[in-house]
Amino acid sequence: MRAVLNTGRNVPQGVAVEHKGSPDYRAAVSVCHMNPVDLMELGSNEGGHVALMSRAGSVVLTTRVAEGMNRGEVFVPLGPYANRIISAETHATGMPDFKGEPVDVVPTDEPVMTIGELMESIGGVWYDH
Amino acid sequence: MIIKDVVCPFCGCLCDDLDVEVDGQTIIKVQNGCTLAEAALTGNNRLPAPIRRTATGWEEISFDDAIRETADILLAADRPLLYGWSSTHGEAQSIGVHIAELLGAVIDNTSTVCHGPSILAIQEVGHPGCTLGQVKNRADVVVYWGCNPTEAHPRHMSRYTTFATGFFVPEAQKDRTVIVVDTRRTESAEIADEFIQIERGRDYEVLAALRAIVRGKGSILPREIAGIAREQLFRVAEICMKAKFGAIFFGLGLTMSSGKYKNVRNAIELTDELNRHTKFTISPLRGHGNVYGSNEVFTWITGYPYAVDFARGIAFYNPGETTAVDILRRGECDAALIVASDPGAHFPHAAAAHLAKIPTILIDPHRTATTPLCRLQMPCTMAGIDAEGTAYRMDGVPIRYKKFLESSYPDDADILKRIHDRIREVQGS
Amino acid sequence: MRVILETKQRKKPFLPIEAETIIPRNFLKGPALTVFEGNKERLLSDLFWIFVEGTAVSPDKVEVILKGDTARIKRVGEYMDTGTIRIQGDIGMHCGNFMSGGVIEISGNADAWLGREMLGGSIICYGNAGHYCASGYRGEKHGMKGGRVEVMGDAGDFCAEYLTGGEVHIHGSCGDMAGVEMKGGQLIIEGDATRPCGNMKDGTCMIFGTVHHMLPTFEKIDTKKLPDRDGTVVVYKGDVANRGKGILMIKKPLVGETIS
Amino acid sequence: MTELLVKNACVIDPLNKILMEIMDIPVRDGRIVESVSAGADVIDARGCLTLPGGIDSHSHVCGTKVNFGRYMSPEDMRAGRTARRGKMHVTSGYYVPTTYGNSYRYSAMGYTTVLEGAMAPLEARHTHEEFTATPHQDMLANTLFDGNWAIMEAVRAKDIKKAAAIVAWTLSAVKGYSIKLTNPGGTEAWGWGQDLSSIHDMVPNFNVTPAEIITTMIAANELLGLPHSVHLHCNNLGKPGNYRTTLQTFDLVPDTNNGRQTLYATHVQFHAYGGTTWRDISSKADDIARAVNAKPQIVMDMGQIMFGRTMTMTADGPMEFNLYCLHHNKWSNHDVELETGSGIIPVLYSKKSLVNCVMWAIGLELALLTKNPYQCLLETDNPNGAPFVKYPEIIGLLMSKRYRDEECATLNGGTEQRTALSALDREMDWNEIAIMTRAGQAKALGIDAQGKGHFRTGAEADIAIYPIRCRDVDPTTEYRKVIEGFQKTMYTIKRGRVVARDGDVIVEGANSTFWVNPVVPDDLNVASDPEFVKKFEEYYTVRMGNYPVQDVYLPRGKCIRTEAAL
Repeated sequence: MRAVLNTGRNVPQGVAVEHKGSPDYRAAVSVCHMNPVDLMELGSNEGGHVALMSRAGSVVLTTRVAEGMNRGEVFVPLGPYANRIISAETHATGMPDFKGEPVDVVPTDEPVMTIGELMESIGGVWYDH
Repeated sequence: MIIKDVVCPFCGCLCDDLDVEVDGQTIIKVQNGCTLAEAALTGNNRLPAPIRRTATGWEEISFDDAIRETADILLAADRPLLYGWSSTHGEAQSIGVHIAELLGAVIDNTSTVCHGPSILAIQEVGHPGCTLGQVKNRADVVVYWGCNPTEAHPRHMSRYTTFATGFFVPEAQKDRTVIVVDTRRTESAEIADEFIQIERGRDYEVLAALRAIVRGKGSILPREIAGIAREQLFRVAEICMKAKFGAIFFGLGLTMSSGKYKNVRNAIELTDELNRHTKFTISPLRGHGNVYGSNEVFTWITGYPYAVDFARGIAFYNPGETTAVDILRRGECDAALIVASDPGAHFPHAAAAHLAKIPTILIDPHRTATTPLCRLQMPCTMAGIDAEGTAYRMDGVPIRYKKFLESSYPDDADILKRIHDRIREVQGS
Repeated sequence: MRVILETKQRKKPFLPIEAETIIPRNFLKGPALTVFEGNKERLLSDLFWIFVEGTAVSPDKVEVILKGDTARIKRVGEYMDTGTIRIQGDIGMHCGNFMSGGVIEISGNADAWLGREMLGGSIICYGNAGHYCASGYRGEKHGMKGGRVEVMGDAGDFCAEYLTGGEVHIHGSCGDMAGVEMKGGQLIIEGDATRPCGNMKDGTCMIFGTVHHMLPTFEKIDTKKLPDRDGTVVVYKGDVANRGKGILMIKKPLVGETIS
Repeated sequence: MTELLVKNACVIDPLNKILMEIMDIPVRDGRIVESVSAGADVIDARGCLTLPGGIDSHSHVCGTKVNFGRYMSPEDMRAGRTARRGKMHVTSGYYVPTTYGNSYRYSAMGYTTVLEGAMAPLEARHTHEEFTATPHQDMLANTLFDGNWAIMEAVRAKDIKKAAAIVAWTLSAVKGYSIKLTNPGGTEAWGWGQDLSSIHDMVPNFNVTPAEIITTMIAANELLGLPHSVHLHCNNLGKPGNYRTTLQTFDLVPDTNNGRQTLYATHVQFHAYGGTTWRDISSKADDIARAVNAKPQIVMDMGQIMFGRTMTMTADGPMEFNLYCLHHNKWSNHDVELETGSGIIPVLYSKKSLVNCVMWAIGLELALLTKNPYQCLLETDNPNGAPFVKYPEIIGLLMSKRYRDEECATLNGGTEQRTALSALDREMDWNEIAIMTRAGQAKALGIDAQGKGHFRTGAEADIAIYPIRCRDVDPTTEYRKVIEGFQKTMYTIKRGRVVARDGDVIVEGANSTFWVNPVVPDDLNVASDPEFVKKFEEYYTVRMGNYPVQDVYLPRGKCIRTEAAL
């Protein structure tokens, strides 16, 4: 399904943002909020995984139904998962296209990566104490 | 023991009426704060000591070694990037600017991925704004454009606008008309008197249309603009022109959508037009606790609110060239110092990936998504909890964070001062 | 006199180079100039192989040729008033800014702010131009004031922002908001454009490709036939959200889409 | 123990009646003393003009409004850039320089004390932070009370004691120095987008008039015995025909303080316009000067404009919006809840504009027509009229009729009929200039008692040595030399330490902030008045506990305690 990506803050993300190692941060930001009809047409159901693909990359997220969501739009809270599919192009204004990025939404049963795996995929070395 | 009037360090509202119950060095209860405040104040799993990456993993090192290594890395670089600054206090920020000046580095704060475009717009047409108390006491029309305060600034409506009783607005909900403009029916839209659903990325056209209506040129407008019927725009323009005191608040819906700062510029020019009819103000909903503080500190020292490049010995400013995301995307910087922010989580991965390729130092109390990308991290105090200092609210009002816990961690201003002195000493200046 | 500068291999090839000293006039006194690599000052000879052929009495006879990996060399031709610069590859940002005379030819692509705040002279770029082509600086009331910028390929967003005078001719398409805040001069776009000429106060803009998301605040005043162009153009006056007196001519208004 | 001896200086010290005497100035530990030991460092002034450190009694250099002026004009920041050099940090900005830019340029001109023209109490912390980043001048802050709700209620109740108590609490809370009224009442009316057109108009919802606010605040000021008088920016700034408002305001001013003036009227040039519209605007400097000559209890400053680009920034929100409607340039506005407002807009004063030429002439006329130089000080309301770096040119204009005539020749033709400048041939002498740039300010601000603005024994050793030999220079003809001489000192000494030499600052600075703590009897302390606290907590968006500026913001604060006559 072709959709437009919107990212931004929400309360679960805000609550967990100071504890990035915690599971509830991962739960809060690795979610793709979708319109219920879109989700149904995708043949997936809430809690199922979808892969979002854009010009910048692809990421696997857990789906969740959001009432006010328009059709053809998806909302992912700002965080490492959303930033995997946002391009660094800033139109010479310094601000990347955090909203309005066209994405392909495909149901999948791939696992959702941990933040450690995400960071290690771009050259990081996870530290846990 | 209850400490009264604590200042919450989390978001731009900088609520300063929190009561925090403390037992010894642990926080038991936070009253009057929103859920974000409680999370920000109570979380406490900080790094025990500075850590450095080794060939096989990580090792703990002393602050002295970490500081010396940081200074040496930054001195050896030809184009170091100093990024972040928004969740710490003014004193640390000004030392950071002086470090950048010594090194000939590029320094930028988190406005670059938040309200940087609003600053660009203000630099083109100015900023007719006011402090939040003016809105609380007078506003009978409040417009939330492209923002969702219930999620990002939970107490904004109850402390300053929709539900706040003011001197001239005794019954808030009856006397205030709330208009929400967003691409989707957000929680904030539920409580609005008027909800305008706008097509994504077309704010510029709608704001231009409103300006034309307020100038009396509405007749040339087509029937529908960006999915909004012309009649609704006429009605909203009428409400605004008849207001006694109107206040527009805008968020990342304007700054992040296509057109970026031009959307904000059009919103400001709409406010200018409305000021010819009645009193109207416009204010950005700044995200971080002290991002406005970093803009103020950068401005009085270098002249520019963010994205300042000292490479040529003078302060040079050009968002799109000297902003952190662009410098990382082009791979220009050969060392980075990240303070009080998390580009690992909040930058596009193509930009964040460059941090892993160069020696990056992180000064942050928690383990964050930038930790894996950096070579060395130093934990420090948290402004507003065990460190005091100046923070600037989203409307520019300076408030001082309270320090209500003792801490074994050094203040990030002390760490930065030692780095600064070490650099000066090596440079022999 | 012809000066050929060929880039040398660099230890850190991604560092930007600021080379505002590379203007024809400076080479009259010989090539002992300095440029900045990151925050370090370098001799020109550190970064370029320098070949000088012939001599020149006056700067207008000096031709500078840049070869090799020049994509990250910024501010070439700043405040240039005469002479010629030919860039055989791509060129970095701010190429030819504040230029008042002379000619710059770019065979490859140009990065952002090509010809910023130009006063005269001409720039021709055979590849694509980046964002803010022929525009102004942050907070300034005037962008390009004179001279000529011609881009054979496409241009990025905010092309010719604050255009005050002179001529900008984009043969390809423009990104978002071409000609925004225009207050004079002439902008010609052969290809497509999105939301052109917002807040236009004056000057003329002609777009012969397709216009997407035409702004609703332009008043259609005429359709006419241009002498050297086939078909007719629709003429708009705007932007009436401002005190718009600019002229915007569009070749193919997409029915429906442009109106909404 | 540091000792310094400034040898053979040609001293002008008006407060001590010293006029061009060649003498030595012995200094120990930052103070002027009778004599010093042989081991003292020696500076040979080579007979050059030596004055007390310059004092600027009305300048917008620090605070939220000024920083907003920098924040919104990168094009001006780009216009005044200097690199880091020696002890000097990077500076940016021409008409609104960064804090270090202000500090170095003031130091190069020999200025060692500056009063920040307007500080909103709610945002005082910002002003004090910028004071510490303006290291080479001792700073004072004018505290805005023009739209203060609590004050207006006290004024309505005609309760001078209550007004004094509110001023006392606010000044000690925000570490302010003096009372500043900007368009009194008008900034509150601007809360609804309106303005007041006369000092007898009612402020909406508070029904007090500017006249009542001004008289009550003058009375409260004298009751508290503050070192400085009320500092007033009159109503109707910049409106043709506003000289009547100014004269009416001057008539309100009682002569109740024999130590100093009871009203400091600032940038009076902007308030001395005749005519009814921009087309027939004319100079009323002679009426204003005649009123001031007749009222020793009034001191004013010129508010001189100079041609070129600058930035107007003032707490007078409505005036700046009117300017915006004229100029269509970028306009900023920042109302401060329950207290005041502010507005910012860049302007260009052009010789082609008849209005600007008349404004330029009015400033000079005011100075030349005021008999006593202590009553008309040299200021440009920096940066509103012009950046302070243009003070030397104004000195040149005041000292040389020829320079004035040369400038008048280049102005808009119509200036002759609208002003009387060309008819005035008074030429100020060195002593009068010394009064108008330091001695007058010291007396008006009441900081001569703090050892500022003179060389009496025990005074602070702020010394400016200019490369001018008064006897060899005829300022009436060689005004170029005068201007160059005043632009760059040979030495600027602050508290006994050489801070700047030949225009370059050579040390890291350490300035102090003067603030006033008016002591009032306990029954008048508003902090313990439940009514005041209740209203504060209800209508402000900041808790009363978080409002006061903590001492940490004044590392070298100098507190002046005054006893209220209550």
